[in-house]
Amino acid sequence: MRTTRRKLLAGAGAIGATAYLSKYGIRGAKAQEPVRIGGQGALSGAHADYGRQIQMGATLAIEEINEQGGILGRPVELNFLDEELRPDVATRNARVQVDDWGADFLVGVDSSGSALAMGPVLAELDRICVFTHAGTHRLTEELVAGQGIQQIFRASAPVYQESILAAHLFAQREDITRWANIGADYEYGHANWALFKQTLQQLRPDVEFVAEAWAPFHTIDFSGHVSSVLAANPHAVYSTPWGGEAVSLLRSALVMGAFNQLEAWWQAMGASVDVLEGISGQIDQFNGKLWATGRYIFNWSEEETRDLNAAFNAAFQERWGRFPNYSAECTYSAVYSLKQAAEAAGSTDTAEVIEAMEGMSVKTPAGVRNYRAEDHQAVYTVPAGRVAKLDDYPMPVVGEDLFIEDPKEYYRWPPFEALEY
Amino acid sequence: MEIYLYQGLIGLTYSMYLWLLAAGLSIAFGVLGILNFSHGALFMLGAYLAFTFYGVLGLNFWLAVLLSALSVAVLGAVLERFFLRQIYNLDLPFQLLLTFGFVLVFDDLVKMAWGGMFMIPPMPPFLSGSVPIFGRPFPMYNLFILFVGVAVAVGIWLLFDKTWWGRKVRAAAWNREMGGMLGLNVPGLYMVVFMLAAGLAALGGALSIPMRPVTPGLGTAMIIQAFIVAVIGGLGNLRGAFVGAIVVGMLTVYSTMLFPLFELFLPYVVMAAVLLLRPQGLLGGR
Amino acid sequence: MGLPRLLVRVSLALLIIALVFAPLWAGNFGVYLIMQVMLLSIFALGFNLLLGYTGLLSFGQAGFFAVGAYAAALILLEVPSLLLGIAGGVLAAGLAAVILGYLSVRLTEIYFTMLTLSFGMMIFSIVTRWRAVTGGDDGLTGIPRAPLELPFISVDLSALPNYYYFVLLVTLLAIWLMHRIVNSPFGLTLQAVRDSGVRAGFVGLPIRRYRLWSFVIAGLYAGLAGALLAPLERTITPIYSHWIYSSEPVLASLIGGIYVFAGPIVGSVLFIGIKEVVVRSTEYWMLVMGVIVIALVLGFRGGVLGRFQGQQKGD
Amino acid sequence: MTPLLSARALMKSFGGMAATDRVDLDIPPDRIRGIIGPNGAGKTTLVHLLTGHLLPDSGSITFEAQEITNLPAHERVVRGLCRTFQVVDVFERLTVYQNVQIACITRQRRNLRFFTPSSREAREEVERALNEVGMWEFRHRRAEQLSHGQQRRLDLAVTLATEPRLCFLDEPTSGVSPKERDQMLDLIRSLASARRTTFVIIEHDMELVFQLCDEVTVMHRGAVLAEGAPAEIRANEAVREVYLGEEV
Repeated sequence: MRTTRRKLLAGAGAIGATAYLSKYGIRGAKAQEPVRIGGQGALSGAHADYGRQIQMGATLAIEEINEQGGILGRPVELNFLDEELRPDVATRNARVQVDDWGADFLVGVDSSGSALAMGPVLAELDRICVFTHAGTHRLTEELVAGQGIQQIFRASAPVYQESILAAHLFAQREDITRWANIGADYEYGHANWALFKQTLQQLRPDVEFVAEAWAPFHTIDFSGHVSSVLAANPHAVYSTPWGGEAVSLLRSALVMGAFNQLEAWWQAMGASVDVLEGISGQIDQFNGKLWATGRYIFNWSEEETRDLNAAFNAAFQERWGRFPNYSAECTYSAVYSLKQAAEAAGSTDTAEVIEAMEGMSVKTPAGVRNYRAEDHQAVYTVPAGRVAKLDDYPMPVVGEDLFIEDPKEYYRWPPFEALEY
Repeated sequence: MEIYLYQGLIGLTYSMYLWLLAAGLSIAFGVLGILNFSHGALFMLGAYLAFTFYGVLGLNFWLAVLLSALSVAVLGAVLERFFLRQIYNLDLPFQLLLTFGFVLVFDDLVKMAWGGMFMIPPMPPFLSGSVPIFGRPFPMYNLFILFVGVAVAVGIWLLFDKTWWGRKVRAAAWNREMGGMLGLNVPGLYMVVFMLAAGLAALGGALSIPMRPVTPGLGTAMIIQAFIVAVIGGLGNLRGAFVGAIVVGMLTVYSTMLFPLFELFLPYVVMAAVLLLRPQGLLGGR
Repeated sequence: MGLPRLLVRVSLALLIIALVFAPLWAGNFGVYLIMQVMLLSIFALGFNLLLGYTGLLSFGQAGFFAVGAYAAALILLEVPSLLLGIAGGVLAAGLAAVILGYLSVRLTEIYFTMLTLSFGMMIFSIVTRWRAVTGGDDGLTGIPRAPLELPFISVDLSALPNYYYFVLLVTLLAIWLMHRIVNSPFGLTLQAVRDSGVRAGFVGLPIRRYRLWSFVIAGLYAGLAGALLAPLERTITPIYSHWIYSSEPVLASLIGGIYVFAGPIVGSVLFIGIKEVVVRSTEYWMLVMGVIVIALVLGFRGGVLGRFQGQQKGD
Repeated sequence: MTPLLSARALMKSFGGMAATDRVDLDIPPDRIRGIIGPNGAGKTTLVHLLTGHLLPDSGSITFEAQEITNLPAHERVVRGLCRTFQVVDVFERLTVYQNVQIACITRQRRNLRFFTPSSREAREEVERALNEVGMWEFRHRRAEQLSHGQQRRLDLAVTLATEPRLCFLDEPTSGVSPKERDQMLDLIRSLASARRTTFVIIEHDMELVFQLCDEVTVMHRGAVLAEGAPAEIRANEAVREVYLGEEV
């Protein structure tokens, strides 16, 4: 997919901004016009850390890029809004940022519902949004590949990452034949569980799915969900609530003896920094049975990008005093992807940048991301593994028994079939 | 069989959370005649304050819970004195809207003071274990909540039914003017009653912090639960609220287990059915 | 006394002229905002027929808004005809209002409010759960802004300004209709029911029947606003049926004034305007809105228009 | 003469207490009837039952030879049975004019006109009714802005605008000044002779009833104690003993 021309242009981009400054400096006033990036994420509520991390990632990338001379020699500006995990707010934000503030590009968005709602609006506004958290497979499969909304790109891995990868991982565990689900009671959780079941069923026809409990946003107490699935005597639990709610859920599970009774617990987005910090005090009690992944794991990157990841980690910790979450890395990388694409296209024009970005390959802290031309989904490698306390980190990390698979294996590929669930 | 009993006990815990949440709402409506939309926001404030006292300042858990309930009770006094007192004679929509205004204000004030991030303090060590019940480990903290719920119910019952003060409050609730004629200090009584209601909301919030993340928006999520419970029990009927809490709690945990797809739907169906068939609530007389 | 009639007419005319030329002066985002104001106005006008004119506070109007939006979306996804979609949405909301209204109007005051709240949330639960039809909480996406098929001519509305003119036309029509309704014998009847249900019974009025009429008209208006939203946003999600969304027409009506015809409209302008202004300087718009609501309840229950309300004309 | 309204064995109890205890009552047309009795005698409950504000536990009511026992209030109004309340009840936010107009529109069954201006409806009827009670000059005022005596008269005008055959007035002079009280009595007298309306006045003030009424019913503890012309009632031993004894 990577053409020579694009490689050349990408290389040219890496040479540095000075050449571009001279090239575009001729346009005078126009050159000083900043490149505006509108970002959004949840800044309030039980999942607010993801939005803050998106903001931190975007801010760090933009500060670095501005130091290096900007995009196409133009300084970069960020406008960041609270998405509130509400689709109506997300679309309004997009309109404000593009029509009123004059955004050239958009990044971010936490909730799948918000991302889907933005699709048609992006087509109308004719602006690219690189999504950096929302996980629904429908965003790229239906809206881009199906309906042809070209303005959608996604830097973060979709639900494939936690569901299909998990199925591959646990297919190897002969001792686990009974699975139960504690799902986030919205599309994300339902799609996730469906993909996992579908994949695992094919690999292991002997596996049974014995119980399901669904927890909506703002669940007061997860005890009822934990006890009802444990009552079915599963060998393992598949769990999709995230953020603060994942922490509450794991706490209830711990005290109710889940980690004595079960062989394994899969926490889909358990590699998220807020979750790892939240369970930090109790890591010893999980008996090594807590497994997780994320869309980026700060302590791992493939060979080719290992140094880049180390540098990013250092810069992020220096700037924010925290470890980068996957939403931060994905947004950071999304901004760099936009820079690379815009400079390859030589313009911030939407159609030209789309063309440059399709099939583009970018080196990012998480690994080398390839934006598939068919559905604009970034393909890159993230492992799954056991959550454990390692000496190098102040909190638990996904760091033991890493299961590293080529994304070709666990991504869905076109032509996409609709998922029944 | 045992798993159903175990689940029932979990349900009772959940019921006690709901009871703590709805008790103050019911008291305020029963005595003051005000349906307090901001009750959930007071619950949220209780959670934030308790988190600050316990999780940030490192005070003893009991002290933190107590301080949080007291602080919100004082806030309740301010709200009653300067706002509610002016609207007792207004139509219901205006009363509801005034307290809805509080919801909006508190939600943002909390964000200003504590930021948007969620917070979960550690579980108090002496409540963090479990005891075997029906062959499974049952969380100590759930037992503790059960105990607190019942204790609060008994306490409120004693206070209203067995003390001179409780009788005065009931007289004042029966008829504001009449209470005044009998020489009761009705405004003073009302203020104390609202402090009690606010303090109870905060107590519920404070006790929930080891179990669920403390976040802005918690109030709007909680108030609807409180409405369901209070309506099922009969608005303003305290014993009804206790029964309503048990009904909703049980309904929730058993539907989680048996028909998970209806968990969201059922409480509203019961609420509507009660309103249509017995608007005075399950326990209300005519 | 009210504002001099001439002044009102002149300013109305100027306002309509300004609205007609809005795509020229307001920019894309401005046009979008004006549409939001118009939709909220329709929504709130219907709501206020219930509150201001009939004395019933509903906290479940978002349910009917969502029924209108979803029905319109489902139709438009099948048949690309805008009028059919909008009409279908309005009718579906009306039907829902007949059924739920028949039950709701048996209760009054707080019990009515609580019942409408629970009905609204039932609709929310159904919309969230019935994934095969509603798309669950991801909602329905890709709703087309279908052409307006009229005899001999088909008007393309896919561009935002084109759709704007359609919404403007429908909004003016809806406002004009509501104005006729509240000043009709029927409107007077509702106000009598509001002021005293008992007395209304003793002039011979079957009050539940009129409450139901009012409820259904409010439902139709909510459904119209919802149906118009579907092709505007092109995505519909369950948030539009949540009680939080029901509070928007409540706040708008209260701010504008519930006892004045134009209250909900002016309130919608202020509600969206204030939010827009505040959001730009601080993220704490709810705080500002909350303070405004509290001040209004304590000080100016007539809303901002209440000041101009004089005696009503009776003859 | 066939009675306009008759009740047989009307029972209504609240929490085991009989508020009306097997009441039989006949109201003949075209006379002013008074119903008196001390507080708690069951007068108001009886009127609530007769007008449909409450439904009886048992017994029957007929009006113009038709059974109306369980008919809702608004349908009784349509048949010509109306009332006022002890506590004045008007449409507060509506103007005086609109208050009366609503009764006229309802009688003419024009409530479901959605798109015509209400200002055109029932002009003559409203004007006549307001002139009758002397309230025309206040027609633009909102009802909540009137004095209590004016509200009483408006209440009466609204009631009369339903064109009742039989009209119950529950303590029509309570809370008004002595001067307004006399005006009210004159008004009722003139209305009774000018219209084909039968009035039933519920009062605890005996003197007022004796001045105004042709016939008087005395109630005591939920039952009818005596019935007859004012002079007969004055002379009745039981009434003197029970009623006046308590009153004085």
